[in-house]
Amino acid sequence: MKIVMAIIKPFKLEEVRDALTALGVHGLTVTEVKGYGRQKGHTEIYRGAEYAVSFLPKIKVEVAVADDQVQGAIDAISQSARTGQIGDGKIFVIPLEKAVRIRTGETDSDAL
Amino acid sequence: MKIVMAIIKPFKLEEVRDALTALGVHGLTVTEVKGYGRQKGHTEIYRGAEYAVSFLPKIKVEVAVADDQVQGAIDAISQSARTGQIGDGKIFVIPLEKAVRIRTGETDSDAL
Amino acid sequence: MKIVMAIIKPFKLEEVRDALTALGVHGLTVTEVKGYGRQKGHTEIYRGAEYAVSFLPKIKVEVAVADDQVQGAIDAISQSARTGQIGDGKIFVIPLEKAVRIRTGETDSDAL
Amino acid sequence: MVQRLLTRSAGAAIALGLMSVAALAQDAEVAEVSTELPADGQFVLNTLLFLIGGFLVMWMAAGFAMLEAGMVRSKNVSMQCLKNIGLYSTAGLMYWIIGYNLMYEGVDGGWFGSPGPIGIPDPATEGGDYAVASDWFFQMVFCATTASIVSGTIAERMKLGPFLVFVVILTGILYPITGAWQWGEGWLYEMGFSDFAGSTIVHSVGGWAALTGALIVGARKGKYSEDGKVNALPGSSMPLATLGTFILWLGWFGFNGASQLAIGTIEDAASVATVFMNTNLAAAGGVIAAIILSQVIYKKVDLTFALNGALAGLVSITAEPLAPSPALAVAIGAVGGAIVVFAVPLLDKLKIDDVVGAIPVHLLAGIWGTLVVPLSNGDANFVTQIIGIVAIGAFTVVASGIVWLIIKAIMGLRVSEEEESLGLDKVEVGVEAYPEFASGAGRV
Amino acid sequence: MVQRLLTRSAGAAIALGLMSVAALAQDAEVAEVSTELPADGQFVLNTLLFLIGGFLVMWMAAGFAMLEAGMVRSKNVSMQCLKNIGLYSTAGLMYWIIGYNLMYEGVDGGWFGSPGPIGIPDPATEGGDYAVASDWFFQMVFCATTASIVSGTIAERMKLGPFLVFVVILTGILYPITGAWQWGEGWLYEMGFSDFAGSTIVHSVGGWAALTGALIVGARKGKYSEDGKVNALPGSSMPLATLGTFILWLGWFGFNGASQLAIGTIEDAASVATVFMNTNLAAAGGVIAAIILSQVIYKKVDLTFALNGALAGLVSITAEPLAPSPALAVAIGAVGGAIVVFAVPLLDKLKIDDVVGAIPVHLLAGIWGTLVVPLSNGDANFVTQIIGIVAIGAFTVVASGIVWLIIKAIMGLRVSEEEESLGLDKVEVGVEAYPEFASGAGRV
Amino acid sequence: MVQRLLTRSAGAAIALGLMSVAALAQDAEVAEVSTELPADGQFVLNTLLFLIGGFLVMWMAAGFAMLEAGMVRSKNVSMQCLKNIGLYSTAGLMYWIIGYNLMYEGVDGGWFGSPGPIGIPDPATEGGDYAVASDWFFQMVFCATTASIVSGTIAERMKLGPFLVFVVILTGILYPITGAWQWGEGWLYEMGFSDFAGSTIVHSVGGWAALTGALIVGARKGKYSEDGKVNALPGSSMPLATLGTFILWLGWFGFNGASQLAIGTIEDAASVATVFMNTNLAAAGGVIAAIILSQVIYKKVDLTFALNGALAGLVSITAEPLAPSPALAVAIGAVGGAIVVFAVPLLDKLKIDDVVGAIPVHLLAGIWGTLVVPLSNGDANFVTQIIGIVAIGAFTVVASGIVWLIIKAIMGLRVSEEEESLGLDKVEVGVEAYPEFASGAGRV
Ligand SMILES: Nc1ncnc2c1ncn2[C@@H]1O[C@H](COP(=O)(O)OP(=O)(O)O)[C@@H](O)[C@H]1O
Ligand SMILES: Nc1ncnc2c1ncn2[C@@H]1O[C@H](COP(=O)(O)OP(=O)(O)O)[C@@H](O)[C@H]1O
Ligand SMILES: Nc1ncnc2c1ncn2[C@@H]1O[C@H](COP(=O)(O)OP(=O)(O)O)[C@@H](O)[C@H]1O
Repeated sequence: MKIVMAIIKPFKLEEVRDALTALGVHGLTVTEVKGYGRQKGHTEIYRGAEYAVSFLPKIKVEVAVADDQVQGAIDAISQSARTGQIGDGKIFVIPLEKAVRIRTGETDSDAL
Repeated sequence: MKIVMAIIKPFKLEEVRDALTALGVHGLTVTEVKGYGRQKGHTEIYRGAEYAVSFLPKIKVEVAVADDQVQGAIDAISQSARTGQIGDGKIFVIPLEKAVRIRTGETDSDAL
Repeated sequence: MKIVMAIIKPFKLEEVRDALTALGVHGLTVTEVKGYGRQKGHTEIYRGAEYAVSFLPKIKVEVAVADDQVQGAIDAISQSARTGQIGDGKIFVIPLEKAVRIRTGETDSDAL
Repeated sequence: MVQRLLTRSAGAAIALGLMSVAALAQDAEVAEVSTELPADGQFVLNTLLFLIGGFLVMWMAAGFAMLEAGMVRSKNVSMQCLKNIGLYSTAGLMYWIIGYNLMYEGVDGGWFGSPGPIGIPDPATEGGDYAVASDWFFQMVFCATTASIVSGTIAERMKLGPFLVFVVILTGILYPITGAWQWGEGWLYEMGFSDFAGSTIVHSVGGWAALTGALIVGARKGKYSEDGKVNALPGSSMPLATLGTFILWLGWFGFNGASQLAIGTIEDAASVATVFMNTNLAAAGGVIAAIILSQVIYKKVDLTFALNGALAGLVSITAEPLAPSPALAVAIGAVGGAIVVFAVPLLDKLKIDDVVGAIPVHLLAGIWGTLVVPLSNGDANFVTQIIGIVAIGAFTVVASGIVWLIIKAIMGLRVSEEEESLGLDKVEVGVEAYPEFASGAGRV
Repeated sequence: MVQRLLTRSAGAAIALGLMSVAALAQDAEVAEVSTELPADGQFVLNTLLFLIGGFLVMWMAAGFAMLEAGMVRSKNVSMQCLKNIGLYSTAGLMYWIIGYNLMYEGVDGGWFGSPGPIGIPDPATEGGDYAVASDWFFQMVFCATTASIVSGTIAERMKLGPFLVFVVILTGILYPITGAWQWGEGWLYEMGFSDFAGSTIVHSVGGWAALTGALIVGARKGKYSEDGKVNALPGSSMPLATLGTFILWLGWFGFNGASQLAIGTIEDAASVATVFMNTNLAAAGGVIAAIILSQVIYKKVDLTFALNGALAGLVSITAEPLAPSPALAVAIGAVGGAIVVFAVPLLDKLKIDDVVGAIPVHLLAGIWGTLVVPLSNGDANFVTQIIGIVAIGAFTVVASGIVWLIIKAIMGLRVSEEEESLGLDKVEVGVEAYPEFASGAGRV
Repeated sequence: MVQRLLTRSAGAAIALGLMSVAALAQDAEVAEVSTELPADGQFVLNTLLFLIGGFLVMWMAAGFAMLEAGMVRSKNVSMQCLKNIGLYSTAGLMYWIIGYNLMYEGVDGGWFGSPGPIGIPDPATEGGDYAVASDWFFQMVFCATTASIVSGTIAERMKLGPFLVFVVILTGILYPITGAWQWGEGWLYEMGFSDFAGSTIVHSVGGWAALTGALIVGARKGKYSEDGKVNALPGSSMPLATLGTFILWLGWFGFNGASQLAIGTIEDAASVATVFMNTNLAAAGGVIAAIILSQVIYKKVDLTFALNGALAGLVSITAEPLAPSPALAVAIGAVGGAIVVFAVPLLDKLKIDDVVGAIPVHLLAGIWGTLVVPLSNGDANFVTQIIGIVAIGAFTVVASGIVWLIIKAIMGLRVSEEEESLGLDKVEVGVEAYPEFASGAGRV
C-alpha cells in the first residue's frame, strides 16, 4: 500500500476528488496548506509598505491506496489537477505499511 | 521507527491523547483536516440552493514512535477513537527513517 | 528521495525557508498544526474557569529532497529553527518512492 | 385638564399676563411662567424622546445579538443570530397583538389589563402628552429586551422552535403581566414600589426566565465534567462581544434616559441629562470594578468580565438613575461589576450553565439595583422594594417554569447530543456562520 | 403666509386672546390654538428631524457594508468594504455638485431641475420651515442608499473603478432625475403618484440598476454549472450580515420616520410615531414570514432569508408607512418576506446572480410596497402607482443599461477569471480582509 | 438677563404685543419676534442637542474599539478591546472626579480651573441655557475620544496597567488643562484662537500623546528590519476596521454638530445643519482623495488608506465646520486624505510605529484643520492659530512625555519580547479573541 500525497491548486479539488472516485477510491483526506515553489507569490502593499506573499494557498490530498492502484491514482490526479500553469503542484508516493479502520478493526486493503 | 498517522473524529482528540500519554508517548502533532469517505456528508441549503458538504471535519494525529510501540499506539488509538459509527477514521503506519530533536540534536528514539 | 518533515516554532518559518533555499531547495509545503509535547502549554482563565491550552501552535514544513540532500536539509533546518528552548520541534525523515510534477509529468528528482 | 392648560400652555401665560400687564416686566414669577413651552411643543418633544429612546433601545437588540454571537462557539453563531432577530420580531408582533394592552389598558391598581391589539389613534385628533404610537414603540423595545436576555443564557443547546414559542408567551403574556403591576399602575405601583427604568420589571424578569430555562434545559454537553471540573468553552469572537457591549451601553441612554417619559420642561430635560450622566458613571464603575477584581483574583484581566461589568453597572443603576449623586451612581455600578466577577464562577459551581452571563448581569444586578433605590429616592422603602422583587420573581419563576415544561413536553427543548456536538448551525439553520474558517468541529 | 402666522405663532395667540380676553379661560377653541409651537420652534424641530433621520440613514451605509461583507466570500471582503465607503463618499460629493439641484431646483411638474452645486444659505437670514442644509443631508443619504443597493448585487466580480464611475452617474444624474419626477414635484407627482419614503424612488431604482448591472456583468464564476445546477457560494460571516441587517433596520426609522418631513405639530409628531410603529411591524412581519416559509419549504430556517425578510418587510412598507393599520402593516411586510423566499431561487433559475439578494429585497418588495399604497391611502390609485413603477423602471433600466454598457466598452466591468478566483482583495485592494485566517482559496 | 428675557421669552412677545396691539397683524417686525421659542424650549432643545451629540460621540468609543480591533493582529485583539472599554470607563470617572471642573470652573482667562468632582444641580431649580449634566456628558465623551486616539498608536506592545494609568492622567489632568485654555475660556480663548469642535483641543492633543507614547515605548518587534526594511503587519479584520470607521463617521455628526452648543433658534439650527453638511463633505473628500492617490501611487487602492482618509477628512473639518463653503469643506477634507497617504510611509521611514495611523489622522490632519480656519472664519487669524497649535503641542508633548517616562520607570511600559510574540491576549487577558480560528501564531 502507498499513501499518494498530492499538493494541488485549491480550485481543482472537486475535479481531483471526482477523478479518484471514478477509480474506485472511497476515501481521502485533505488539508489546507501553503506552498512555496517556482510559482511566484505576489507583492502586496499595506499602508505604503510592500510585502511579499510567497506562500500560496494549496490543498494537500492524501489518499491511501493498494499498490496496484497507485499508478491509476497518480494518473487521475495528474490529469484532473493540471492547468498547465506553473504551480500545478506535486504528487508524492510514500510507502504505507499498515492501515486500520478504527470502527471495525479491519486492516490493510480492507481498511481503505 | 514509524509514524502512526490517525484520522479521527474531532471530539475524540482528548481521549486519544490521553490514551497515547498513558502509553508513554510524550509528543504528538495534530492537524485540522477534512475527510471524504463512506460517511455521508450532509446537504445544506443556502438561499434555496442545495449544496453537499461532502468533506467532514476530522483531526489528523501524527505520532512518531519506536517500532515496539507501534502496535500499542494503534491499539490505544483504535480503542479511544472508536464510536462504532461510520466515519470513525483510519490509522496509517508509515516508515520513519530518522528523527531529530531540533533543540538538542538528539536523534532517533532519543528524539521522540 | 525522502520527505523531510519538520515541526517548528511558527516564528522560525522565514529563517527555515531561507536556510533551505540557500541549499538549493526550490519548493516546500507548510501546514499550520498544533503540537503536544514536553513544552508545557499554558493555563488560561475564562470567566473564572481555568483551562489548559496544551496544544501549542506549530508549523509543519514538508520538503521532498533527493537522498544526497537529506542531511543538508536536516542541518539547515536544525540550525535555523533552533532557539535552544524547549519546544523547538522535531525533524522526521520519511522515505519517498516517487515524485511527479503535475504540470509537466516529470518524475522523481526532476520533479522536485 | 384645566389645571394642565393653566400650567403648561402659553394661553395661560397670556391670561395671567392680562391680569397684571403693568407688572409684567418686573414680575419674575410671571415671566417665568411665560418661558414655558406651549403644550403642543411638549407633546412633540415627549414624542421625540420616546422615538429617540425607542430607536436606541431597539438597537440593543443588535447589541444582544452581537454579544451572544461573540460568546457562543462558532458552530452556533448563525443560530444565535437567528434567535435574536427572531425574538425581536416575535416580541414586536406579540406586544402589538396583546401585550401592550394587557400591560397598560385599564389595570387600575389590579393585576393586568385587557389583552387585545392596540390601535393607533388618528394623528389629527390625538390628544395627550405624547403620541400613543411612540409610547407603544418605546414600551415594545423594552419587552423585546426581556426576551433578548433569555436567548443568551440558553444558547448552544436549545432548539429554535421551542425558544420562539417561549418568546411568544414571555412577550405576549408574562412580561406584560408583571409589567402591569408596576408600570401599568397595578397593585405594586399603588404599594409604592419604585423601578425607574426596569432593573426588576425588565432585567430581572428576563433573568428569572433565563434561570428557569437554564435549569430545565440543562447545561451544555462538556461544560461540567463528572469529576466536578468546570470546562471553559470560550466564545468565538471577542470583538463581536465587545461591539455588542458598546451597542448595549449606547442603547441604555435611551433605556434609562427616555424612561423619564417627558422632556418638555426644564425639569424634565435636566432630569434626562442627569440620568444620562449617572447611567454612564455606573457603567464605568462596573467596568473598572470588574477589571480590578479580575486582576486581583485571577492575575489576568478577563475581557468578558469587563464587558459583563459594564452591563451589570448599567442594570444596577436602571432602577434609579435619577436620584443618586454621581458618587453613589459609581458605587452602585461598581457593586454590579463585582457581582459579575463573583457570581459567574458561583453559578458554575451550581452547574447552572449561563453562556453569556445573563443571570449575574440582569437578574442579580437587577435585584441589587432595585434594592438600593431607597438610598437615594426618599419615596421608596426597602420593604416595598423587597416585596416587588420577590413577587415578580416568584411569578416569573413559576409561570415561566410551567411554560418551559409544557413546551418541553410537547416539542422538546434541546437538540440531541450529536446535534449539539455538530453545532446548531448545521442542524437547524443550514448556514454555517463562518463557512470558510471554522471547521465547526471541536477546538484543538 | 398670514394664515401660517395665525395658526403657528404665539403672536397670533396673543392677538386672538386680546380679541376675546374674557372668553379665554372657557373657550377651548382659543386655548387650543395657543398651545401651538411658535414658528421658529417648528423650524428647529423640523431641522432636527432631518438631522436625526439623516444620521440614521447615513448609518445605513454601514449596514449595507456589513451585510455585504458578510455575504461575500472572504477573498472579496476588503473590496466590498472599499466599494461601500467609496460609493457613500461618491454619492456625497455628486449629490452636492449636481444631484440635489437636478432633483429639486425648479422641476415644476417637469422632468428634472437645474443641475449645479447647492449653496448653503446664510443661517442668519435663512427662512423656510427647516434648514436647507439639513434637507440636503437627509436627501443625500437617500441618494447614497440607492447606490448601496447596487454594490451588493454585483459583488465579487466587478472591478472597483467601473463601479465607482457608475455610482457617479447614478447618484449625480439617474437617481436625481427619477427623484425629480416625484419628490421634486415633477410630472409624476402632479399625476398623483404616491411613494412616502421611496419604495420606488429609492429602492426600486437601486434594484433596477442592480439588475441591469447583474445582467451585463454576468454571474460569478462557479455559481451556475453548465448542467443547470445552482451552486451555493456561502458568505463569509453570518454575524456581520446580521449586524448589517440590524443597522439597516435601525436606520429605517430615520428613512421612513423623517420622511414625514416635519415634526413641529401634534399631527406631525403623531404621524412620525405611527410611521415608526408600522415600520417595525412590517419588518417583524417580514422576518416571521421568511422564517416560517423557509422552515416549511426547506425544513431548515435559512438565516439569510430571515435577514432578507426583515429588509423586504421594511422596503415594502416604505411607500406608505403612515396610513396602514398595524395589521395591514404586518401583512404588507409579511408578503415582502415571502417575496424573498420565492424570488431568490427564481432569480437563480434565471441565472441572475445577485450576491446579497438586493433584487428581491429592494426591487420586488419595492414594487409590491408601491402597488399596495392605495389599500390604505385614499389619495393614491392603482393606475397611477403602476404608471409610476413602470415609468421609473423603464427609465432606470434603459439609462443604467446604457451607462453600464458604455463603461464596459471603455474600462471593462469585470476582473479576469483568474483574478476572480484569486479574489478581488488580492488583485485590486492589496489588503486581504482576514490575512491571518482565511486562505482566500476555495473552500473545502 | 432682562435682555435675554426680552429676546427669548414669549413674555416679551406679550409685552411688545401689548404696546402695539393694533399694529400686530401688520407689523412683520413684531410678528417675527413672536415666532421665537420660549426660553424653556431653548433649554430643552439645547439639552437635547447635548444628549444626542453626546451619545453619538460616546458611540465613537465603539468605533475606535472596532477600528483598532481590526487593525491589530488577531493575537492582540482581545487586549485592544479591553483597552478601549477600559479607557472609556476611566475617562468617564476621571472627568467627573476632577477633569470637568479643572477645565471649566473658574478658568477666567487663565491656565486651568478648580479641580474637583462636579455635582449635578437639582433639576427643579436648575437654570441656564442647558442642563449642566448634559454638558458634562457631552464634554466627557470628547475627553474619552482623546484617550481613544492614544490606544491605537501604541497597540500590540504596551501593557494594560501602564496604559490605563496614563489614561488616568491624560483624561483627568492633561486634556482638561489644554482644554481650559480654549474651551474653558482661558488665555488662548482670550487671544482669539479658534477651534470649533477640537481639531487641536481633542485630536491633536490625543495625537501628540500618542506620538510621545510611540517614541517612548518603541516600535513593535518585527516592524522594522535592521536593514531598514519596513515590514507590513496587516491587521486581523478589515470589515471590523471598516465598521469602526463608519461608526466614527456617524459619531462625528454629534462631535461637530452639537459643538454648535445650541439649537433653540433658527440660526443655531441652521448652523448645526450646515455643520452636518460640511462634515460629511469633508469626509467624502478625504476618502476620494485617499482612493485616488493610493491608486496613482501604489496601483492598488489600499482600503486602510480610504478608511484613514475618511477620518482625516473629518478631523480636518473639525476646527471649523460651519464657516466654509461646501467646496472649501471638500478641499479641506481632501487634503486631510492626502496627508494620510503621504504621512503613513513617512512615519515608517522615521521608524515611528503607529499601528492604526492615529498620528497622521488625528495629529497632522488636526494641525492642518486648525491652520486653515482663517480661510473661512474672519474672526480667526493665522498667527493665533499657530500659537495655539504650538502651545498646546508643546505642553502635551512635554507633559505626556514626562508621564510616560515616570510610568515606564515605575511599572514598565511594554511586555517582554516573548510575550509580544505570543500576543498580549494570551499573556495579559487570558482570553483569545478568536480561540477557534487563529493560531495566534505568526502568519504563514
Ligand atoms: N520539494 C518540494 N517539497 C514539498 N513540496 C513541494 C516541493 N516542491 C514544490 N512543492 C509544492 O508544490 C507546489 C507547486 O510547486 P511550484 O514549484 O510552484 O510549481 P510546479 O508544481 O509547477 O513545479 C508548491 O507550492 C509546494 O506546495
Ligand atoms: N483511502 C483513504 N485515504 C486517506 N484517508 C482516508 C481513506 N479512507 C478514509 N479516509 C479518511 O478516513 C475518514 C473516515 O472514513 P469513512 O469512510 O467515512 O468511515 P470509516 O472510517 O468508518 O470507514 C474519512 O473522512 C477520511 O478522512
Ligand atoms: N513523538 C512525536 N510525534 C510527533 N510529533 C512530535 C512528537 N514529539 C514531539 N512532537 C512535536 O514536536 C513539538 C515539540 O516537542 P516538545 O516535546 O514540546 O519539545 P522538544 O522539541 O524541545 O522536545 C511538539 O509540539 C509536537 O508537535
